[in-house]
Amino acid sequence: MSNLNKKGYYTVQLVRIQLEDFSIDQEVKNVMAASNGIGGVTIFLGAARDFSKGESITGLDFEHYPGMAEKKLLDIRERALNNFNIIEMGIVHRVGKIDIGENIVLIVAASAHRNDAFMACEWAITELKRVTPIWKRETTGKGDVWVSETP
Amino acid sequence: MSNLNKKGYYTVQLVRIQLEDFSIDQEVKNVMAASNGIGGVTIFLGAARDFSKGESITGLDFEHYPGMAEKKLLDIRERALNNFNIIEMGIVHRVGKIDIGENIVLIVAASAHRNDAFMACEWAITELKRVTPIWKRETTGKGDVWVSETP
Amino acid sequence: MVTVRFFAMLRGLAKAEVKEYEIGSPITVGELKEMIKKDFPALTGLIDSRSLLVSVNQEFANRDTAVKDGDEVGFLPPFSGG
Amino acid sequence: MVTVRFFAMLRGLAKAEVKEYEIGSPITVGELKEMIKKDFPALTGLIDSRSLLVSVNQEFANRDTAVKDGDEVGFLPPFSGG
Repeated sequence: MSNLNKKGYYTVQLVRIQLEDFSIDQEVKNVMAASNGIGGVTIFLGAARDFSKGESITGLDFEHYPGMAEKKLLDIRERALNNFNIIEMGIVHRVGKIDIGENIVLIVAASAHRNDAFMACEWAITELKRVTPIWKRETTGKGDVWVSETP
Repeated sequence: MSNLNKKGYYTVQLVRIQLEDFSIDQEVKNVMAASNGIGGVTIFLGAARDFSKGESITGLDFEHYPGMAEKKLLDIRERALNNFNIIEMGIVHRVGKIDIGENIVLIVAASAHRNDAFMACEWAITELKRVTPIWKRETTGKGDVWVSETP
Repeated sequence: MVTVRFFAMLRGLAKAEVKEYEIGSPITVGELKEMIKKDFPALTGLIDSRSLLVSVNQEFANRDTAVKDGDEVGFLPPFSGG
Repeated sequence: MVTVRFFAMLRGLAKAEVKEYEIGSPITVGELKEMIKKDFPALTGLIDSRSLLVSVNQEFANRDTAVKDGDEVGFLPPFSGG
């Protein structure tokens, strides 16, 4: 997967929605390729846990609005680069069926110093939950239920 | 590498100082083995950047106080588990020669919800820099110099 | 033609993923909502809820946003990604 | 015997990694510092600096901490890990 960046080079696509699992090491490597000046990388990994609001969960299934969801994630990266002192950011969100313990979402924020990376990473995952048209269905003892609110 | 945890089971050693590089995916997997209730994992990766205080750097060399440094890292994990609402924490710090762009240190903080993981991770890396007897020597145009202060 | 897309629980309640409307002149999102409530009474509660978001051509819209021929309108229940 | 260990830039300036002292009765960290300044004049500035930390048996110590036979004392310049 590649895209044309501002400088006109084909690069690995740092922002994606995909069915397959991802490797954190690989995503961090892709982000760090941006600069040798990166000293601090803050990463958030969202994983499928086995309970939600006291209810036991045996699996998850994610749906997204194709096109719009990708656009919102690209927009989060752009705004993070503009508003925080970071060098690069990667965002990967999985969709489809996800088992307990599996990876769901990854945010990688890279900067010269760690404070900026922490701030940008925390902002990005909060913003992702707020503006990205992605929906989660949980498999519980009562069947499959759409999660209508993010805690 | 294994150690005896509180419950008496042999487990992977989550806190280590080592010469070799580490895999973020593997360290996250080791931490997540603690519980299926982990939903948010915040990770800090410190990497070797090519400048420091305006000076160009071509390599790093880390030294530690064997025994005391490991004890301080184990103590940071204990205090993080006691003072933040997290489920598990892993800390790995490399020593010896490290090239530009390579991994230096990794903190993995896992919790049910992301806020706790962010707070514990940021606290742990700050505390690590404050209390762990590890020293960095930078290779610059002027030769090899010990870094006497953390920025 | 305006293409309305239903997502997640809305799709389940509507028993449809897409609904197309022929419109002569532009209408507002608010007017489109009324048309949909008539065609899909099961959606009434959610469509009237403050937590429902609407997109026009994949950008967030409000009640007064114009919808014209060729537009794609998304009915988006509360997000739960991340 | 008390084993004093020098680290990082202190080791370079002392041109030694370890120095052993025979002591009869317990002394304080402050007294040990004076002994070391006499034996390693190059360390004087760093040893008098507020940023130097001292450990006794791998725990942080202060000027008044007792040092007795068999103890290991670390002279620790400012840390730069992480």
